[in-house]
Amino acid sequence: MVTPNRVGLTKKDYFGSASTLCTGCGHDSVTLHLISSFYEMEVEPHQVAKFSGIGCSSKTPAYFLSGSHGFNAVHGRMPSVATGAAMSNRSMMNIAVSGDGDTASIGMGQFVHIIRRNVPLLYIIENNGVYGLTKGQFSATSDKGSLQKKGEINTLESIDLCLLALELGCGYVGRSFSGDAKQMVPLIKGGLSHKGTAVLDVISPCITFNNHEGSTKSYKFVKDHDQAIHEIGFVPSYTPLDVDYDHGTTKVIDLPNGSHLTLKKIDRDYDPTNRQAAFEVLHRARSEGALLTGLFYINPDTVPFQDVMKLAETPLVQLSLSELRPSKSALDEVMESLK
Amino acid sequence: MVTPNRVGLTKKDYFGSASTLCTGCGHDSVTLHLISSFYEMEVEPHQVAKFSGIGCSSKTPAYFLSGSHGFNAVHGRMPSVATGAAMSNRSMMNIAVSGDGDTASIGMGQFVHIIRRNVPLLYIIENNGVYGLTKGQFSATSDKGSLQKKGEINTLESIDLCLLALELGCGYVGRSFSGDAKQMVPLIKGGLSHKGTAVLDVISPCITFNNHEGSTKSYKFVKDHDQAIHEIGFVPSYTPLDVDYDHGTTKVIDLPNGSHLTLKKIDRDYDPTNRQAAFEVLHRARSEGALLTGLFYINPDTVPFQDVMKLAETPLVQLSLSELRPSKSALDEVMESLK
Amino acid sequence: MSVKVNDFSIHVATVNGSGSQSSNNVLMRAIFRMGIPVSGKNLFPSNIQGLPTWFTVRVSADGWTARRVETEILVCMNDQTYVDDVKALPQGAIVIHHDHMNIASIRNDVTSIPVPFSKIIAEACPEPRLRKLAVNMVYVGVLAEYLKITDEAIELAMAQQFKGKAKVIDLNRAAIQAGRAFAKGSQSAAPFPYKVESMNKTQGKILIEGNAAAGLGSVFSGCGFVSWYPITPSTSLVDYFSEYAEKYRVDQKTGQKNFAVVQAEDELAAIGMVLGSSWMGARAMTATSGPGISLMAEFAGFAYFAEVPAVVWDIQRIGPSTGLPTRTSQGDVSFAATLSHGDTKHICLYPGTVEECFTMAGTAFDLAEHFQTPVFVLSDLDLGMNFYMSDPFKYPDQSLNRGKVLTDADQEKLASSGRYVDVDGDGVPYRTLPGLKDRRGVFFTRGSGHNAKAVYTEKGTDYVEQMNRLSRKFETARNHVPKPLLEGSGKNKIGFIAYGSSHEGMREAIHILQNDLKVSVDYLRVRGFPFHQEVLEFIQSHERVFVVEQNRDGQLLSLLKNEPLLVRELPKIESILHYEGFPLPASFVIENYKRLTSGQKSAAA
Amino acid sequence: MSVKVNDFSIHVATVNGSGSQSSNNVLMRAIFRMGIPVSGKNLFPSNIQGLPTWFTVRVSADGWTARRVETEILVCMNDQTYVDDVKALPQGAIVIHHDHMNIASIRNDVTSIPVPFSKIIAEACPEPRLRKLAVNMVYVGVLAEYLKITDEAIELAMAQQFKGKAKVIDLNRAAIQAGRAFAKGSQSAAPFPYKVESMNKTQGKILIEGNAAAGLGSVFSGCGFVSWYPITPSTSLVDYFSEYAEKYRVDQKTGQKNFAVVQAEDELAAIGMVLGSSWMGARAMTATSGPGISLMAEFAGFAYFAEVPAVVWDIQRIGPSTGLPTRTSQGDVSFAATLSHGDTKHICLYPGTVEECFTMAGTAFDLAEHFQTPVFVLSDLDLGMNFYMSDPFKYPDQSLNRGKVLTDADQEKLASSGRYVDVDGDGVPYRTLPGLKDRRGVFFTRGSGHNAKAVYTEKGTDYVEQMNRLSRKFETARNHVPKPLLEGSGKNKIGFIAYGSSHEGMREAIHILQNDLKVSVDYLRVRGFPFHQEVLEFIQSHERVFVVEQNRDGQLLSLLKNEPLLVRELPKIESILHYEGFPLPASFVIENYKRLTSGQKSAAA
Ligand SMILES: Cc1ncc(C[n+]2csc(CCOP(=O)(O)OP(=O)(O)O)c2C)c(N)n1
Ligand SMILES: Cc1ncc(C[n+]2csc(CCOP(=O)(O)OP(=O)(O)O)c2C)c(N)n1
Ligand code: SF4
Ligand code: SF4
Ligand SMILES: [Mg+2]
Ligand SMILES: [Mg+2]
Repeated sequence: MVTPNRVGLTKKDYFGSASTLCTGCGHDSVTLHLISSFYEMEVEPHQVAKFSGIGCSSKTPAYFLSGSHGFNAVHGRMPSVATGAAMSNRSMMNIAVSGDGDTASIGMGQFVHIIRRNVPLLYIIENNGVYGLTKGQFSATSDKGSLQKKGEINTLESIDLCLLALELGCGYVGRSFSGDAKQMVPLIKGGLSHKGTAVLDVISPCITFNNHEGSTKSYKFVKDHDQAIHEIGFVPSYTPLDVDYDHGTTKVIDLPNGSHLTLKKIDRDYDPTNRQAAFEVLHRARSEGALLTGLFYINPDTVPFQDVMKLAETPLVQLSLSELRPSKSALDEVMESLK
Repeated sequence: MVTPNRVGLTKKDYFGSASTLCTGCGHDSVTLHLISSFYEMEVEPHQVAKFSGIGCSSKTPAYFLSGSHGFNAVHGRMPSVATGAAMSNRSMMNIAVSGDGDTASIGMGQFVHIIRRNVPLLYIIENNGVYGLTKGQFSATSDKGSLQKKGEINTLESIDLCLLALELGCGYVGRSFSGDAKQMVPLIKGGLSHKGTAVLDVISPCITFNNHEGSTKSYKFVKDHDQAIHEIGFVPSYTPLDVDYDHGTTKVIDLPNGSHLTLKKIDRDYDPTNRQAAFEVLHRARSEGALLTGLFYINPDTVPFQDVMKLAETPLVQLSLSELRPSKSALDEVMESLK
Repeated sequence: MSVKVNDFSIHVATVNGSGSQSSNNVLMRAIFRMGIPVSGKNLFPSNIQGLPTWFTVRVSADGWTARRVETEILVCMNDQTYVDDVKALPQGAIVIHHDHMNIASIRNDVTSIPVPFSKIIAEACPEPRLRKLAVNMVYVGVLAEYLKITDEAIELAMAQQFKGKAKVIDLNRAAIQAGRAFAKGSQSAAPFPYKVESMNKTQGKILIEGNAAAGLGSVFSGCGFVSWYPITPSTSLVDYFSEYAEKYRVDQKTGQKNFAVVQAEDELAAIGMVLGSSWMGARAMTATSGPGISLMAEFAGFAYFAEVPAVVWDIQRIGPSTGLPTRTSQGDVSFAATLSHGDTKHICLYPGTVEECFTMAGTAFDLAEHFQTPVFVLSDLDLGMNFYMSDPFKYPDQSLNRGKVLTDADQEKLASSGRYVDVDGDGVPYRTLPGLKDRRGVFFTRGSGHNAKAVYTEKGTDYVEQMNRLSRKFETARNHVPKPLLEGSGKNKIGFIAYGSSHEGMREAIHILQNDLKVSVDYLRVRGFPFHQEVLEFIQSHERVFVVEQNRDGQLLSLLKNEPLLVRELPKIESILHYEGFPLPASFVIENYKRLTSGQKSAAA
Repeated sequence: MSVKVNDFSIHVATVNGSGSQSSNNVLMRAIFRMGIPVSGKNLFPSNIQGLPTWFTVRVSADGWTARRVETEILVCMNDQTYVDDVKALPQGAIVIHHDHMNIASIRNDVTSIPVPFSKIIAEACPEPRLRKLAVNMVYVGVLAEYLKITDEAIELAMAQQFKGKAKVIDLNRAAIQAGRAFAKGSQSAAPFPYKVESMNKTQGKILIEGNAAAGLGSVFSGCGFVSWYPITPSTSLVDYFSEYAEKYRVDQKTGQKNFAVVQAEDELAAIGMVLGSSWMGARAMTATSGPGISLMAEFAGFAYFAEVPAVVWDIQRIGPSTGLPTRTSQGDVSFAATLSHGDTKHICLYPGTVEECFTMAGTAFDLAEHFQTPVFVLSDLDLGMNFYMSDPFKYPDQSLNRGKVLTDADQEKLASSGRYVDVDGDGVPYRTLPGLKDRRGVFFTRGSGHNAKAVYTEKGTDYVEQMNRLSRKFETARNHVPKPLLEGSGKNKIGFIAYGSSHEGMREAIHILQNDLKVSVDYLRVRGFPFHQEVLEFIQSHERVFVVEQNRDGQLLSLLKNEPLLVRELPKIESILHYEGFPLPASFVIENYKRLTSGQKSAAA
């Protein structure tokens, strides 16, 4: 906490304002993991832009990195804001926090399209299967058959945001549990290091409205059912890779910023660079009602939207008037052509 | 044309007003296939409700079944209108026609959610890879690398609406080509017979803005690349099934209204009731750039939204005041409880 | 100091999510059960747990239920806010508080009654995990003892609040009794300066929130389809609709419902579903608040132009944007009235009482179907989510006005008319529903240009014809919306205009003006837009008019300014605007009246 | 009959998608190239091919470019519409038409000139598949011959239209020459009653559409980010932006762009991207039309309340709803001004000329950044998509007004100020941009309640403080928006107010009033909202004021009615409303002026 990292900041420098969420809310754990990740990655807060929509989950960005500018948008429309921001200043590291309501219901259209554009940001869904802030209605990620606090049964199929992201060509897709710091922190760091849109679906229980018996998003249910597909680790660029990795059991993935993800086998062999395999595993898990966590898919060669759009290296916001405004002769030329 | 069907209507009775689309537009062929399908299925037009959004494609419902009420909604929001309508009068047969812009861009959120709710209707996307009515911008279904008329290259990945529908649990997913009456008519009939949401992605070339060399949605490209996965036929309930089907090469699927789909093998074995297989085949085709058509998936046991919601058998719109308004004693009881 | 009976306010400051809602309801209902008029205002945060929340119980023998700014008794349960809460008190107020709070260090002109809440509850409630909730019942007990609220009344209130759950009641009873015991033991020689005494003024009355009344009213006016997207403070309207419909509109044998409530993916979808349903012929509605109204803008214009009925309840909260989601406002009045691009105008209703929430649920459907257009019912957080006393609602035994709908039986009209023809000269055309066999009556509904026969057109003359008919239709609606209600002789020189939840504050303000300031004024409560003839006449016939609103920009007045009959009347109209997010108190109206008239008086002097 | 020189209109009726756009442009430009003022109005359908379309070329030596209702020469190329087209003609008009059309059977008070178009083009154009397009060039040739348009002018026009593509030019030249040849051969003894004669009135002038000017203006005012969703009639604005930016804002060496144009998935996303970009510190804009404005409502309120700049061009078309997408309107004026729920007010600009489309592109950014708020630029289909003659645009050499932005260098201000503090007393706070190192200036942008320090709050007093500051800020903006422009001495009794694309019609109407009706009036063109001081003064200082608008409900007037300074002035203001979707002709203003003043005169007589 008090040890400064190599950019001279202590963990406290990564805090935000005090949380106003319910004591025990999963979202507050995610906040802690984010703080650890940024601190350990030694990111300077002013180089980070935070984005969110509306909901308890979307309040999260207020609770970490008070040294970063944040944009708390309207409900479900944060991806567009983040897109505009990312295009205008490509030097920022972008972190977005949303909820399952904010993403899978009102935000579905924008979620799909930010993935399609591959805008570089880590998009975390704090997924609790309900609308917390409006007091516990089912969300679109609530599993069929899951019970509401008052006893009502969810009768609709849930949307699996990881499968959806995969289907849309997302180059970094993972799932975790707010209670699992060990898994979440490397997943966050990997996502922040990714060049395009990284989607992290985090089961983050709502202690007030969805933590009862019969809910498939309660702490108990998740703890009982969570199956990690591998043990994930993050090795920063300045730390030499351990040469002793057993390549039979540990996969190393190189990230664009020189850091690495290490994936240690648990029960099965899993290659997260094989998109087809990711589909298979996730579809099977879904049909069996299993809850898998880990990094399902990564495509380190992804091309971010700014490059697709052939944007200059210099962030747009740093261009001077003389760069932005063409010369007088240019205008004269246009005028001539209109005569 | 002049032969009346068994409900006493000639094909002309299924016409709509004259099309105002460009001569040669794929959408007008879809119109013809719809007319044939309704005529051959012997549906009475007043039992049909038509829905669409905005676009050249969304004009289609004006061009068939002038004896049916139609609702030409705002851009991208037709699914919600159809949902409200379907819930209020479950006796209608619902046909929706949209475009790739109307569905995959502005309409993405509602498209996802109508499928999730499994509202009974046949949802046809007249997919031309461009915004026809606004003069040819790329749509979200335009393939990466496809050329615009003016030479611009599409740099973003396309969204495959069939894969998306499958992922969302859609119980009837097919693709066809506007020029292929033989395949489209049974696919339409099957979709109209289906109990839940049926999605039919129809490549329907825009002759004016996307029919040039380099486009992957031109007539020529589609004709050159179209690979049917089976030969599909529709057998109405009143026609006895041919007993001579070779069960090795022809699959018969029973539809809820007593009719049947027959699927005759072409090159490969394909079981459209196997969802996992559908994913695999479509993903493979996508990565190979192949254009498959046919019925990819069908789940005849799907539960329509009205049943999920435990709606009365009698359509809501047919209920009388005495059924809709509880008795005086009910109000008295409520008042008593509030004292 | 004499003892004040049945006329004081209690302000309870607690922490959100600590269960104080139940305690406050029990307190309020117990007083109500003693026959004393009471009202409760809940000031809660946009948060689920931890932020400050306040509840004000106003006891008023005379039946005044508006919010009062002054508090006689403050209960401090919240460490975060008690300093500010105490600072805001009038002199002489009583503070009942946790014993660790040092009130004297803040002020010494108030009476401090420290209560060892933690100790009391530890003794009264054996189970530690329940104490956090039950502790709030201790202050109910303390107050009950001081104020002489009877055990019987408390029992009745608890039975209702906890729906007869014996275990819960036992637990809470113990806490209340412990509070009572403490108060009994510590009571000083001087009598407590406030108390309640049984009366019979609540006999037969009900206590209900506006959203419950609206949900109930919709169930009883044949609403078949509801779609909505959750948003504070409208959510409870749909919850109540579901609750009552599940009880009274489900087939006992089959379990099948004759209604559907669909939680939409957002507000664009909610209004879209409503339009689809109304178009099919069902009575359909949605409920939302400001952000939802913004999102419904495009479809609202569609419904106006294509003439599709819809009922939209807007339970207003403070905007712009997300604003203060748990504070009340009348900030959507002008926006809703002309919602959507292009020239549009919408019928709006402004319920001002819980009873009107009930009746206008039906009126809204009648108007929407009769005029084939969206109707916006503008309630607000104050009216929708706070408890009001009311006479029981009357059973609506008139039949529904389903409007001009032609069926296959209407041969003649089908032959002669067309979807958008002004057959009757009132601007209101005839519509048909899907399922109609007669092709002469089958049409295509579109938001693009259409002529009187519902055929697509881009002709300017057709467009002008339709737009002018829509104006005529709107003019027809003027005298179909609920009339304004007048209080006063109507012959005074000064007139007040207000609407919606301002009513309770206004009633009281008028009373104070009349009785304390000896100023006779008339008060007209507007209940609908377009403005009824009588609204215009009221303004014309008064020398000075104050329009009281709960928004910054004087939105209703801005609508009035568009009335051709009023162009010469505007100089005499002034706004009184209250927009800090709390319900309108009478005192605000009085202060502003004084401010606005004082210059005048001195000028006249 | 004498020959009328340089003063007549040609109305060409064709089929949409038949390529007539090029022919019409060549016709118009050729006349322009002869130094004669000319304007073109394109009336096209909401369809790609097959529906009727009309193009009107007005030739006016005096430089009147407004739409005229009367036509001297009609070209009938469309079988569907020629009967109606001919019926609508004034007596004595000339009809050039396909020889299979029987004009005499419709009217015999017009001159029929049958042309065997099919035969001519079959001969002139060897390739059958090109004939459909090229046939339209034949009428250009016929007209050129009759009207004496020089070959040289035609060549210049073609070179420009077809960007020098020799093959295309050859083909079209052949068609034109064939038309000329036919006309030469069939010319009757009597001279053709209309002709053009070279002048020098277009010397140095340009011909441009408003959308091209706006796109160009945005390129030259440092716009870095554009997001939009295609919608007629705004699409071409973004197309032009892209075209010019691709030419002048791409690094020649690397091919990298210093701007981004993102086609959004819908208008909600478009405005969201713009806000994200502006918040980051870029100049960002979107362009849309009515339905898009409706969809932007929620974010517009966010931007107002959280104070994020944005530029939104609304190229208005006819609403409500989808309406008539290819007809012009000023129907979003009041909706845009208060877009979003809650109390909101937005700065609006009303460009009235193509030059203003260019300059206001920059003004909009300056105002949006200076006031940290969305700015709506309300153009319309007429101004945006039709060609206007203009002086070449002046290079904008002043620097950009980026507003009050603090950087790490502004130590003092960062220490003393706060995001929403009214440091300067003008209601305009200081903002910072992401990337700032100094934590004192780092803040969180939200649409929920915030205090002066940008901290989340639900306090009523904080809310009121912020809302009142926003009102003050808006009041400050009043005299920063472009001043209105006065034509006339300003001392007349009668004043006209108009704005936007009404300008051309108004100019001409004022001229007619002055010269033909001998009525002296003043004309004030309003260019922004909030209304500049001078707008209010103009109304105060005139005895009678007519507000001319292109909408049904008198929307600008409804905004004027909210001006406290005008409450006593309203009785003297009247609306003149044109809303059939075609550009405003001077004659409409004159007729309505006569109608509105005739009663008065007779009353006075
Ligand atoms: C346009 C709009 N509609 C509705 C709301 C009300 N609302 C606030 S948060 C929320 C749902 C939040 O759910 P989720 O994103 O899952 O977040 P959680 O609170 O569960 O973390 C809703 C419906 C709103 N703020 N804006
Ligand atoms: C809210 C809104 N935005 C934009 C438009 C303009 N618009 C009309 S149709 C269309 C795209 C249609 O594309 P698609 O659905 O693919 O239909 P197509 O014309 O290609 O058949 C657009 C953007 C609109 N009508 N409404
Ligand atoms: S309501 Fe649920 S999601 Fe919201 S803060 Fe409380 S526990 Fe977290
Ligand atoms: S523009 Fe394209 S989609 Fe539209 S009608 Fe023409 S061919 Fe069809
Ligand atoms: Mg949630
Ligand atoms: Mg398309």
